[in-house]
Amino acid sequence: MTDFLNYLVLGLTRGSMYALIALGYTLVYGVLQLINFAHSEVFMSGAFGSYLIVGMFVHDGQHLAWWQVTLVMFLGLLSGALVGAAVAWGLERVAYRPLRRRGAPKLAFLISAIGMSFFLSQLAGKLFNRLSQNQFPSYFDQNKAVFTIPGSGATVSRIQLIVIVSAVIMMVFLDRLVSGTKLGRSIRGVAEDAPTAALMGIDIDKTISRTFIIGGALGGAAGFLFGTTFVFSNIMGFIPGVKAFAAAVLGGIGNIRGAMIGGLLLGVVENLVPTFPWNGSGGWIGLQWTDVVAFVVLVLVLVFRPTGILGERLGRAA
Amino acid sequence: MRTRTLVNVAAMSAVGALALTACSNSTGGGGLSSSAGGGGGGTTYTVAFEGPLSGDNAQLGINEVNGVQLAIDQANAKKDLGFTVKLLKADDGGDASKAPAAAAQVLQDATVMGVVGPSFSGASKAVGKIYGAANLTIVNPSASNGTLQTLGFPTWHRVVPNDYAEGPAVADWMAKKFKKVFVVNDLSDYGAGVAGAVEKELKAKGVTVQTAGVDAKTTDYGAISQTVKQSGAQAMFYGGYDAQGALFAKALTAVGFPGARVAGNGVKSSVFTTGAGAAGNGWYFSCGCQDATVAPSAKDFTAAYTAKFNTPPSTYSPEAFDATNILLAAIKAAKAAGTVDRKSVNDQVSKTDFAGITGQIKFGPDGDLPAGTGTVNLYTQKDGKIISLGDVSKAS
Amino acid sequence: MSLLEVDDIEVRYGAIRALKGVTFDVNEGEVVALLGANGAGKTTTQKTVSGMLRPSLGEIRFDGQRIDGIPAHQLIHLGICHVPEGRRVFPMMTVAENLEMGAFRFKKPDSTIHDRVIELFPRLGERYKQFAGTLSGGEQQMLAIGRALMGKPRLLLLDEPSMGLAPLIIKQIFDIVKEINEQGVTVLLVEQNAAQALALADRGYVLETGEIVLSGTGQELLTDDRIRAAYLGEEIAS
Amino acid sequence: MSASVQRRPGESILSNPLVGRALGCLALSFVLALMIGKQEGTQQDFGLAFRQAVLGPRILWFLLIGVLVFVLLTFWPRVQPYLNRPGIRPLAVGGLTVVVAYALLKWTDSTAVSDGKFGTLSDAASQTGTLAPLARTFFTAPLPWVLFLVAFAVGAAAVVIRRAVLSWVGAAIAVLAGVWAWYSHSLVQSLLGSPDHSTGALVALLGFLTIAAACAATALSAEESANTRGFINGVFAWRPGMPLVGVALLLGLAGFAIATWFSPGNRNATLVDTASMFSTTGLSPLSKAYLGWLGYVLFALSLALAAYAAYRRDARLGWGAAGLGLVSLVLNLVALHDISAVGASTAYDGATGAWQNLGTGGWLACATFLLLAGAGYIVATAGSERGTIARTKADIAAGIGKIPGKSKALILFVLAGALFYPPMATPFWQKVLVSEIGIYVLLAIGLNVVVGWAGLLDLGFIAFYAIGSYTTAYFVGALPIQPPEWMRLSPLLCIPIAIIICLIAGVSLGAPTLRLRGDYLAIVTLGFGEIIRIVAVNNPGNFTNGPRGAFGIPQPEIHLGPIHIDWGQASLQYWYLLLVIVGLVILAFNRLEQSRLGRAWAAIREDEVAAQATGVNTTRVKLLAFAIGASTSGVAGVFFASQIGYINPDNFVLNNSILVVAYVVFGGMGSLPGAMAGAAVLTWLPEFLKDQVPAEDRQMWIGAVILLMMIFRPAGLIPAKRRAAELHGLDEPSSAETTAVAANEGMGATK
Repeated sequence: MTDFLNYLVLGLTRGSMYALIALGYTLVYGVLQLINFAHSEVFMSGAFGSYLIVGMFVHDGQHLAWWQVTLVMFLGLLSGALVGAAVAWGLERVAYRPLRRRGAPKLAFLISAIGMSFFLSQLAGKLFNRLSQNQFPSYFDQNKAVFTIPGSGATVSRIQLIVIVSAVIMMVFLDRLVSGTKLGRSIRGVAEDAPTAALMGIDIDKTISRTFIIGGALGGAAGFLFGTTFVFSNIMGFIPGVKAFAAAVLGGIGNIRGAMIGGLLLGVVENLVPTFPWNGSGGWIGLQWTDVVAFVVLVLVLVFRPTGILGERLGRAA
Repeated sequence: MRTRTLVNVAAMSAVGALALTACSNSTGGGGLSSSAGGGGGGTTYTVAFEGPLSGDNAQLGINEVNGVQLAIDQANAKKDLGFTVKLLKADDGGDASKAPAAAAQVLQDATVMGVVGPSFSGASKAVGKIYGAANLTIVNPSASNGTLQTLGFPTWHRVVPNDYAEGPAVADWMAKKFKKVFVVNDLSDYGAGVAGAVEKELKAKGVTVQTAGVDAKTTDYGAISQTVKQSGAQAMFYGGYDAQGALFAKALTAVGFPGARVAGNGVKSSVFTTGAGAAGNGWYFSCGCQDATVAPSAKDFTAAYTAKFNTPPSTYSPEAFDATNILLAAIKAAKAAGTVDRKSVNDQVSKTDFAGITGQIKFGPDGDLPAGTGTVNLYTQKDGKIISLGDVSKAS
Repeated sequence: MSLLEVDDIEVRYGAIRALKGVTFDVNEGEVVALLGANGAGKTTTQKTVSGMLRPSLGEIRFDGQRIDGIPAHQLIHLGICHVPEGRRVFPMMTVAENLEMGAFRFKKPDSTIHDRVIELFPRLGERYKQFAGTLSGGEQQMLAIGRALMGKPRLLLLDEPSMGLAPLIIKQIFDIVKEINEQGVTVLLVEQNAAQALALADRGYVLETGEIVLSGTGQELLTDDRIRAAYLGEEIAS
Repeated sequence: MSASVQRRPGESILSNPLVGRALGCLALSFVLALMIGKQEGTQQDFGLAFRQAVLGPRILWFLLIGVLVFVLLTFWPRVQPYLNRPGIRPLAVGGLTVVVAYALLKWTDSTAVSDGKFGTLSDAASQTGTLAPLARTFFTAPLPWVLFLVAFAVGAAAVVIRRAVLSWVGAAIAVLAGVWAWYSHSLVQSLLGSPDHSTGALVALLGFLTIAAACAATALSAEESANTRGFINGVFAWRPGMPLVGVALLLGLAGFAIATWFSPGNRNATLVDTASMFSTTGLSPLSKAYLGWLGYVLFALSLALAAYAAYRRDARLGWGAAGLGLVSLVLNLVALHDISAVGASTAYDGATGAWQNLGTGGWLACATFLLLAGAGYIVATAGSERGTIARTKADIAAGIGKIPGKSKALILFVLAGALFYPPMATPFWQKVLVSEIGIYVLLAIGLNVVVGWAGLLDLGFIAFYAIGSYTTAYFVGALPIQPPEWMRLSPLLCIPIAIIICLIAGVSLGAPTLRLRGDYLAIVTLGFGEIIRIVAVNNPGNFTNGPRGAFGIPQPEIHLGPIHIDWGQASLQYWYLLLVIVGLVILAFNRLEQSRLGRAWAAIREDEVAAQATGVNTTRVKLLAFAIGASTSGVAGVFFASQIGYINPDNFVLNNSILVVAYVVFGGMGSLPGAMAGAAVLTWLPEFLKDQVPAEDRQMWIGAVILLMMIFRPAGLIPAKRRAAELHGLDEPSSAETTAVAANEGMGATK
């Protein structure tokens, strides 16, 4: 039980990062019906951007008080979100809007996004470095257990708590934003029927830009969380990007709550692989099959629910 | 509008096509007689480097090519070779399928007298024959897969110890101390090789072994660390590289794994010690090498490298530096003996007995470091520094 | 000066000229009908007026101000509200949200207009919390019109409000359009259902392959032989 | 109701289009500053590279570029009418070519004097006392650039002002500059004593000649605006086959008069030299005659015959020309074989067999004869056009109607290139052709069926490539698990088996998933691709040998009665094998596209529901697309495995799947030539960039190229006709006057 809960916490930590990134895919899919392949680089730039800012205030081996840590965390999330939003905005301007103007076929967007993705990740590598293990300074003991889950020995560490809590806060914030504000309504309007939304006085271009900005901010913040928890590099985006894309589809692409659920579910499934009963010494489904398990779950869900767990909501069900 | 774009495309492709033919050439040897007029003074030979200079593994290639560049620049600056040396960089992206083209690029330059590389075992397997057929000598700084020496590549040499040499030695040591071991590998050619060798030897000694593989591209080692801890193993062996090892070390500490941590030489580097920090303290490393951070020549190397490239030497930079110096010495020896061609250089390389910064280097008949000469040493990280514990077979 | 003046506009889709110099005007307080067969350019005309399409030649003036080339989302601030062909309600939003979308141009929806819309269409009040996608065709049409009214139109563009609806519902809808017009909203109506449209309209224009071929008051057109033959399906003895 | 709110565009400063454009230009120049240069971050100082890039004075240059672009864009509408004038486009192309030749291309590959760039050669050359003064002057730093700028400026002025005097002056300067460059370069080469492996000087000469031609066109043209397409059509329509004859004339002159035929010890042996070199050897009399006089005669004869046939539009003469061309081609090949075999028998330059140490000359001659034979064939099949079509100049200019022989001529050009370019290329390019370009072209052809024709986004295509490769590895016995002895096959025999296995794999992946639409299918196929790779890595049942891969896959060989062909390490043999495979696949797929199945694919791509309604069994048709694409990929896998001889799971990563999709879309979805061109260009580009930008930055530049390409040409390099129609409506492509742009441009790409 203890072990199971430990894995569950690990899964939730990873899953909340997936969910934050998946939201970026899903939001853009909602308004454009396109997979934004370059979103993984938005995530990556969030990590680099927040490092540049955070690195100015703290350095390795510092031990800060809890309120200082909170402050730095907030600063990191904010700077990650800002950089992510800026990159996502630029991305839309350069790789999407001109193609929209020209009425390009759907796959052309995919390819321009792939081009952008190559470009951004390699530019980051050129500007900063191509090392695969850049680390944020360690200014507090990340692994200190904050509390023990009652009834078992499973613990939640500081960093896990920070990741899960900040992800949840951002997701709740986004959910409110989309369902309750005028901006949210314009996004939903464009997602459901863009020409008609324009007739209501919604500026489609602006709305799309803002959608990218919101998704980029979440992705950038996730980049900071990811970098703080693990490491960051110019090619860090690819794998989490693919996973988050899968998570978005799993939940029902275009569906915001679906992306959250899909992300958490995928993270948990991946981390629960070691607890499978047939996993053991010489067992068949060892850790090296994690990705296979994740994709099989995805395929099974899609075979039985062809539009994902929650179905499409934000985008129109064409 | 349309015609204009058509013309533009046509123009672009015309320029492209011209660029393609820009290298059109009669097949065959290529190149010019060694005493060319024009500008350059004296004879020029070329040392080629083949490895990943772009793509996801570019960092490794950059580490190595910097080492090669440094060796060449130092040799040219000293002016005691009697010839000038140039560097040809052939980028294979670390990809076995792109390696043959990179090899062709190396081979078509007749002044190339030797290759440092390819960085990866996969690429080495793809081009070993091609270089061999052209008599071009290979001095490999980093492809440590334990089967390479058995594949019959005629001109192949390697300055790093092979995985299989150190695997059994460290497994013997572990079998003396632990009864239950968890072996983790990174699913790479190298990692799977060394982990497999360790696993085999441990099992032969009657140790309970559990295994798992974690893709080298993973950054999250939470689940595997939890699994290792849960298994109740007394020790963990990691077959993989330093950057991932550092992440793994942190994650193991985070879950509080109580057992010993052991790793192969792929992990033993400054990347690991800086990356893992305190979590790396207490790790053991096996390595068929001398301690590169102690030897005085290595200190000079580190200083020169840092001054030139603005960053300290990293994984396999010293090995590439040594490999290049071996090549340069061989070309010099071939020149002294009369003829400098690919075959004579290869013969000289095979006869190498070279004191490099990574140790004394001599090649066996299969091109590998002979099994007996390199004693496998045990190292451990203490207070953020790697210190030697001496011969692993004698270590307690 | 008319409220809307369309002056010799030409609209192209690629190489195809969909409108070849269309001129007409709509006076304040009128109902004007645009008639014509499928593909004659009615919807294109309306889309051009509402800013969804940009004319390649010609001018459109609203209240004396040039509006051609201004995108749709800005035009609505002048009070031009368009009920597009096929209703196009937001299916995954509730009726209430759809109505709110109609008032998007205001910081806050005007509650008096909201109440008036519910008064006009009591059915919308009944279905208030339901997803618009689950409404029947007639209800969706009502919602679309109600939604447009939320934007306080001076000029209401109605595109085929009768399409695919039962005759009884059509009559209901035309009655409501009349009521709206009587409350002071100018209406530009596109219809294939010529008889009903002309009964309602003050004036009408007939489009054929992108050109206006006929115009007149509703009554004149209703009695015109050509109209009767082409759109009312009556045999004309000649 | 209430009064209107007045809001017009351009209210805030930022929404002013001019300000926006200025900011955009500056931002782009800023990004350019980040992209160009040597800066590279370090672990110690993370922000170092960024500061180097943007805080030094160099940033000013880039910002200046930004300002220039802004000015250009702002005044573009005023400039544009001038751009339609005759001469302006060739002027631009010529200028660009010269810049490329000066700045990028290698002027010498002599490693003794340069690292391959123009600047270094010029340093060495300008200090070499033994070089003729004129040539030395040429290599003195800014002079060639100054002359180029003068020629370009005079040409530009001529185009704008349209004064004949200026035009002729410009043309004269350009010709002079070109000849000077050529002369200086060849002097340096002869001084170096090695043959010229580079064509940088040739490119420069061509560029200058283009500029000269532009000037001449300006002087001669009576019309105010140029019509390039009309001109090209006019050329092709004048006499079918004549353009081929013209190109053949140029190639033949180069081949017979200038180029190296045989180069032992890297000699520059033209045909004359070669003939005298072999006068005393045991060359067969036929080959001796060919080198001595027969070659020239055949060239002259077939050229004259083809030209006359084309001029007279005489079918019988056309057949004659075709026959003569083919006979000459065969004789030429015989002669080439003979001289290389004789050369090899004396072990010149380490040659071990026939076809070694050949220069470019013989191959150019081969291409010449092929083109002449093709010209004859076109004349023969085009028939007498004079009576049948009364064609006006205007019709031709507008491209109305089919231009006879145009597509055949293009195919022949491509064929001549495919057959006779590779032997002239360096070993490096030969290897790239077979191990990268060729394989990916094959993969792109396969994926084009799935993505382009059936409209299914497949992000796991490389899985079938992997299956094909591992199938080969198994059946040749290179895997830990060995097949029974009787099942061991030679690699070529694995092709049918790989096709069958990939068909099965395609169907079994497709069957459960094909009812998913678009993006869901994409992620499922992506997952499938990853699963296959992970299985290969994890090595269940010790089948795949895990990350160590399969080593020792034998080279293909054919032993059929008296025929023994053994593919060794030589790239060229693989190239011709690949040509045969690709050719067969193209033929088959061409039929397929026109077939009922092809129409069914088009139908489901455009509207699946409607397709179903008309009786198309959509699931079956989609499955077929999947399976056919998969089997093509399997063939590529077999070829790859046996050519490299070693495979490991790293060859089959997700990135490669994504790249193949990018190739297909980049080239033009649904267009067979497009998909091939896309794959060829994008696999060629990284290898080309190798020498032009730092290796580490290659992918960044590739990303930028892909991005720009998609922005400016979203339908791809060579868009499919059917696809173009889907995009633009069924009529003519949208013209400049099109202004009816929906305010919701491109919204909801789903229709």
